[in-house]
Amino acid sequence: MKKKPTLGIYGFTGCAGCQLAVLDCEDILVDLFNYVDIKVFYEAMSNNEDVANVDIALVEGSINTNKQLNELKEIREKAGVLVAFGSCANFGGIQAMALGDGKWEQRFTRVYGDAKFTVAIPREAQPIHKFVKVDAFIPGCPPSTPQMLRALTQLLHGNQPTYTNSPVCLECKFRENECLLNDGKLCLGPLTMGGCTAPCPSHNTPCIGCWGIIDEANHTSELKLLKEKGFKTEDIIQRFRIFGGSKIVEKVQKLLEVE
Amino acid sequence: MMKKIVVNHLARVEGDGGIYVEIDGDKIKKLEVRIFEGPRLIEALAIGKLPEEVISFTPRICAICTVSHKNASIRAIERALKTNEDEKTYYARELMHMGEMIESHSLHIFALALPDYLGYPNVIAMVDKYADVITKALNLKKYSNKIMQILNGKFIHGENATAGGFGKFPERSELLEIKKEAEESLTFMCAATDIVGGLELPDHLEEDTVFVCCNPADKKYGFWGEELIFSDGTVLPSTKYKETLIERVVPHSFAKRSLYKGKPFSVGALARLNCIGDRLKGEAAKYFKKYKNERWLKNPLYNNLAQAIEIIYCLERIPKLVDILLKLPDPKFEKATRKKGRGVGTVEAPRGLLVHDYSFENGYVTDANIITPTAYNLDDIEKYMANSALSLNKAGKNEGEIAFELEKIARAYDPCISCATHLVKVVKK
Amino acid sequence: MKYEYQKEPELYTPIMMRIISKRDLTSDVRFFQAVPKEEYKHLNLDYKPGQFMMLSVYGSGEAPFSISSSPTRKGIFEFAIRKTGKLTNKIFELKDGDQLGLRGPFGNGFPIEKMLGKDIIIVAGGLGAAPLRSLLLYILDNRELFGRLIYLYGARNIDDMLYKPDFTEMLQSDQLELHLTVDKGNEGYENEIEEGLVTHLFKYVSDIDPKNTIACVCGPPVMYKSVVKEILKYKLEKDKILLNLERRMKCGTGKCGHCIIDYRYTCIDGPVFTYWDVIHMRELI
Amino acid sequence: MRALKLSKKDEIKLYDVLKEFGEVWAPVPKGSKYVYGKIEKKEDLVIHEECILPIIPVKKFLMPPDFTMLKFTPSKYSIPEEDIPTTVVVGVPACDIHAVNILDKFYTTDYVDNYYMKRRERLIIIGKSGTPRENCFCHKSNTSIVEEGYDLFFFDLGDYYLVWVGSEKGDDIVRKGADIFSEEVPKDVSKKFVEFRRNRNKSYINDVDLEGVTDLMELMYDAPFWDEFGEKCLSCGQCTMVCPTCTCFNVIDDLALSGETGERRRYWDSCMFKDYSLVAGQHNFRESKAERLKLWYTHKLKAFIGHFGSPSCVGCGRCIETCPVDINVVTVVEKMKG
Ligand SMILES: Cc1cc2nc3c(=O)[nH]c(=O)nc-3n(C[C@H](O)[C@H](O)[C@H](O)COP(=O)(O)OP(=O)(O)OC[C@H]3O[C@@H](n4cnc5c(N)ncnc54)[C@H](O)[C@@H]3O)c2cc1C
Ligand code: SF4
Ligand code: SF4
Ligand code: SF4
Repeated sequence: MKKKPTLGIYGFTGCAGCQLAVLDCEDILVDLFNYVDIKVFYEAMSNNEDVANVDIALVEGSINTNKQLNELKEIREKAGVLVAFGSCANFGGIQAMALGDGKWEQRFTRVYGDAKFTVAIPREAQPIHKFVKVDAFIPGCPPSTPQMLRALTQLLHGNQPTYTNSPVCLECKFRENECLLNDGKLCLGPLTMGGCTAPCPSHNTPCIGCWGIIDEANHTSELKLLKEKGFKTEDIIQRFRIFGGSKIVEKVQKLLEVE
Repeated sequence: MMKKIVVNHLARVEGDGGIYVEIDGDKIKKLEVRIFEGPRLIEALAIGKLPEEVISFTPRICAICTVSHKNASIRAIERALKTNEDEKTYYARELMHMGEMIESHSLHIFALALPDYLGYPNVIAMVDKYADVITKALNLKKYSNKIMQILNGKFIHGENATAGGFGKFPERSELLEIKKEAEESLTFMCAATDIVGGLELPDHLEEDTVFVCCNPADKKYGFWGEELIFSDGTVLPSTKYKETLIERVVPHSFAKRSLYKGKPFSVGALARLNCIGDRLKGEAAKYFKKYKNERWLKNPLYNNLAQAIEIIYCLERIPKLVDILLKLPDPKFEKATRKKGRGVGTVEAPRGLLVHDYSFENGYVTDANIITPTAYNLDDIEKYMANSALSLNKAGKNEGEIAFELEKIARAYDPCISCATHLVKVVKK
Repeated sequence: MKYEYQKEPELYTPIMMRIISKRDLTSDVRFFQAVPKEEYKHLNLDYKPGQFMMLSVYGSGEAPFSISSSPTRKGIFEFAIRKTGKLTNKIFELKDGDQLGLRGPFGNGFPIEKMLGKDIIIVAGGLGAAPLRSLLLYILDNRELFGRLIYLYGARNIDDMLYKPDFTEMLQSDQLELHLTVDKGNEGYENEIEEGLVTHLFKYVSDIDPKNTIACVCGPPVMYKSVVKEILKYKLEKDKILLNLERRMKCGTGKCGHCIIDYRYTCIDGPVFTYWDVIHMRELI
Repeated sequence: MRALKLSKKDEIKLYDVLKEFGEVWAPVPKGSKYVYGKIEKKEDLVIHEECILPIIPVKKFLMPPDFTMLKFTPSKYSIPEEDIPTTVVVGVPACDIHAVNILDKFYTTDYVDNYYMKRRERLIIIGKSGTPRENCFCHKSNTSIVEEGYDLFFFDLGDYYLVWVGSEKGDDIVRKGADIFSEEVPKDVSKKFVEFRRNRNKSYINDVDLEGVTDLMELMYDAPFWDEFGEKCLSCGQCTMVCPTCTCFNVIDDLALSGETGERRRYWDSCMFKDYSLVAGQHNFRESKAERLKLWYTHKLKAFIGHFGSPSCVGCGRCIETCPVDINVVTVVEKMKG
């Protein structure tokens, strides 16, 4: 019999939703455990190896402490293919929404006072690619089941996962929704990587961008459009930032320059 | 002889944590549940945001309690900005909450805790021997995910529910499907409750404690209310959470702990059943009567059984909710009438009392406080762990065996580590 | 509307071939020989030089590849494939005997009928030597049907030159006038291979009869403009300059849209276009 | 071609007749718009007075947004067995029928696309001429009248519909519904019909001038306004999704977890996306948004004439209604005309 591919699922700072999304694949969960040799998956099993030598490592969460950083480096060393799994790992997630504003210490003090850390030195949230080479990424907050299974299957069979380089609007139109932008709502669909099947606009609620910013996002034009619709510049930029993480930092700079 | 027990990674819990214990003879020198999750500073990030933004991102605190966070933040914001809650909206939110309760409890019972008691490393390893139970349990979990998907848009982190109502109410056909499956799942869940009820639970850790949960209106069972109810009989308005559940800072630790009258307390399914379980009706009441005993008040390991009974409660409640929803017309979206004010939203997350508390000025958040159940439970978790470690040590158990039992306690509480935004426990070496 | 269906082989359903041999041409280009499996032997898979096929690898997708073999050597399909991404990585993992899906042939190919009796100039750059090899072999196998044969080939460097042993051997042949060059570094091959861009080889091309000559060009996108400029110096008629182009393709049948240029589909109306087309259609080169 | 009468009082019986032929689909409201939805009760089959242009046009029946084109194992690719129901779409406006005619040509030229053919053969189109909407400009794109491509076509002439029979299938329907489709067309029908047409022609609001746009496309190819549009474009791809004559697709392979089987999916793509013309080695033939917009407008206003004799814009106005930043046939033509 062919050797089973080995898999490690690691979680850093985040909501653990990406790991949970794996457990949410109820239909194939048993198959998954049978087909793959899962070495690490803290959320689901107790016989874990600390950091294991694996063919594929799925890394969830952003890096928020130096302890995590060291562990990430070890995971990198021991992984064949390292995958940034979900929005936090990919661009920092919501905890990175204020990245680059220089006020992290201030926020930290607000929540934790002046106490000192000793076991782990906290740091501002960063996506994993800031520290190690990432071979593939699966976007999503959390990744949708079909998208995740597709990517995982591709990885397990030695393929690069196909990544959706089209905005949410594509799937929004597949689902025959009226465009919320035209309805005066602050929808981030055009700026956001697709693959989620547009659940939010399909429920009349605007996309908030949780899948992360798509390569070609035209923030300048969307900002202008939303201003015409009566939104305030600060509000729009704030919204861009909530799920923009590390990807929006430079763009915001440019947007503000134009303003 | 000095024993050191270190569990580097707490497994089968949500988030990244560990346990560190030093036992010296009959004394615990140090016992810490450590949380390695980095600080996310969600409350600080909430400042300056608009209500709908807070409702979108605070549920990202935790994937498994996402709906509870959503409902808590919505309740807080609607109270702060004086939005009326329409009847249909109210019940749809309740239905959505049930989805999360079942999902979280079933995941916890079947996939995370049961392997402990039956001696397996994970749920999948149990498949050979317990194929039927596992298949049905996975179906139940899938079903509960479907409820959340239909009501909230996605299983995890949906955006459909927000302050003022829903983007889209479920279709009739979807509701009927939800109802049908609830009725079908009930038999399985009753049988499964007997499996959980039949497990032998060790008594070496037992000690009395206080339980607290939300007090639903009209003496009903339920998952939210404007009051807190304690197992000692006290009832208080939930806005008084701060004065009652006093937060304190532990030296060398960033875990803000809370004490009730100077003592640790527990929240969660067991707390709810201990405080308001006598309000249950139907099958849930039958099972509650069948299994409730004195030890429930002092042994957290009964939490799993309490969760099982709560799933029965939900499965019985869902068809009724569906019937109500089918009768009500889709309401218009309710607009907030104020831009300023403070509101506290208390709900029962699967793991217990969850508080969201926001203040607004000009429509933007000026202050935010979120306290999660795991933060409330932490002192009690450590208390029971200390009891357990001491008695097991006395009984001559080795480090590995003690560690396993301690992990079991942690898992009984189903701690949700990413949830515990306050919880960055730091240990000096 | 008449409801007439496309006959067998169905347009989008690949048939299966087996790899019978492979060898490395350069560090990232590999040469494959494949034959259709027995059950497909009855199908007519005739093709023309310049046509391409859609190759599929199990579970890894499909992409267009020029046929590098000549129809004169029947039964075996040859491809020269560069490893550049998802599908081609997988193709490189294939071993002898492994299966490969195939659809086609597609595209117009070179207009052989119009080329008969003519002098032919072939200009290849890089991987462009793959489709042009088909034409080259075809002409060599039917040598008497064509006039002069001039072949200019430029690669980035010595290691990137496709079919290098074949070409260096052909340098001795009296069947064609062959000139090779590399952009940089011809150490060890100073006698056979020049240094400089492929356009620089035109200095060897003389005594061209513009009425009776056809030029065929294939190479990377950046190469066409400069090569065409050189060819135009010989006063060739615009429809006698043939360019084999590349575009993104998903179907090969003019339906997926990706290869469209103005109103023409590269997969149907191309990949061989004339310089006349270039003048009339924007975006071609 | 035959014309019959369907009295409005019999309209309610139409559903039962059509149901005999397959699933009945018609515009149903969704938010402030319409979509083609499956009709389950006869009361839900509403024939509207004005032209209804559902968000996604008839093409969704002929080429679904996302479907499995092949199943495969390591040694065989095969077309999945699928049961495609016969679908009767009711209330299709003339422009959309023109679009179907264009699709018919497109999918059968050079090669026949069997996936299309299978669905086309099972599609019954019941057209309806209605009052033009704000953005309609089919009177300018020569698509306001349709001569072929439908099975039945309805005109609202007051208390009855005049029903043209356009195909054998259409004929089968009127025979089946003999008790509601009457051969006895009122005497004044021609007068009423002419009146209807005249009123309809007068009620257009959008008066975009398409005169000479084909040549203008060529002349204005390098005009700077394309870059202005490029800067505005959100690349959301909505225009291509809603346009009844956009057909581009992508193909992707999915394996089952075990790796033992898999399927090849085909789903709509858009030329507004960056990867559309990207090839190996990262060379992109249409790097900028302006280049991609030009491609689309070339295709809508010019290129198809070369291929099929008419442009591929049928004047439905969907792009006008949909594009959030107002890049559409009208604004582009206005720019071209200076
Ligand atoms: C007519 C024609 C003939 C070709 N002949 C050859 C040949 O003989 N040898 C060779 O090595 N390559 C040839 N190519 C290029 C070859 O198709 C690409 O190298 C190949 O598609 C890369 O696929 P990939 O999955 O490995 O790369 P990725 O970059 O992962 O590509 C992903 C997808 O993009 C599309 N794509 C990417 N590049 C191209 C491209 N250049 N052309 C069309 N679609 C592309 C494909 O649909 C592919 O499935 C030819 C292309 C065309 C159009
Ligand atoms: S609603 Fe949002 S996602 Fe949908 S098309 Fe409009 S902008 Fe795009
Ligand atoms: S917020 Fe946007 S990206 Fe996230 S799931 Fe909703 S539609 Fe998709
Ligand atoms: S280009 Fe616009 S108006 Fe013309 S057919 Fe397409 S969507 Fe309709």
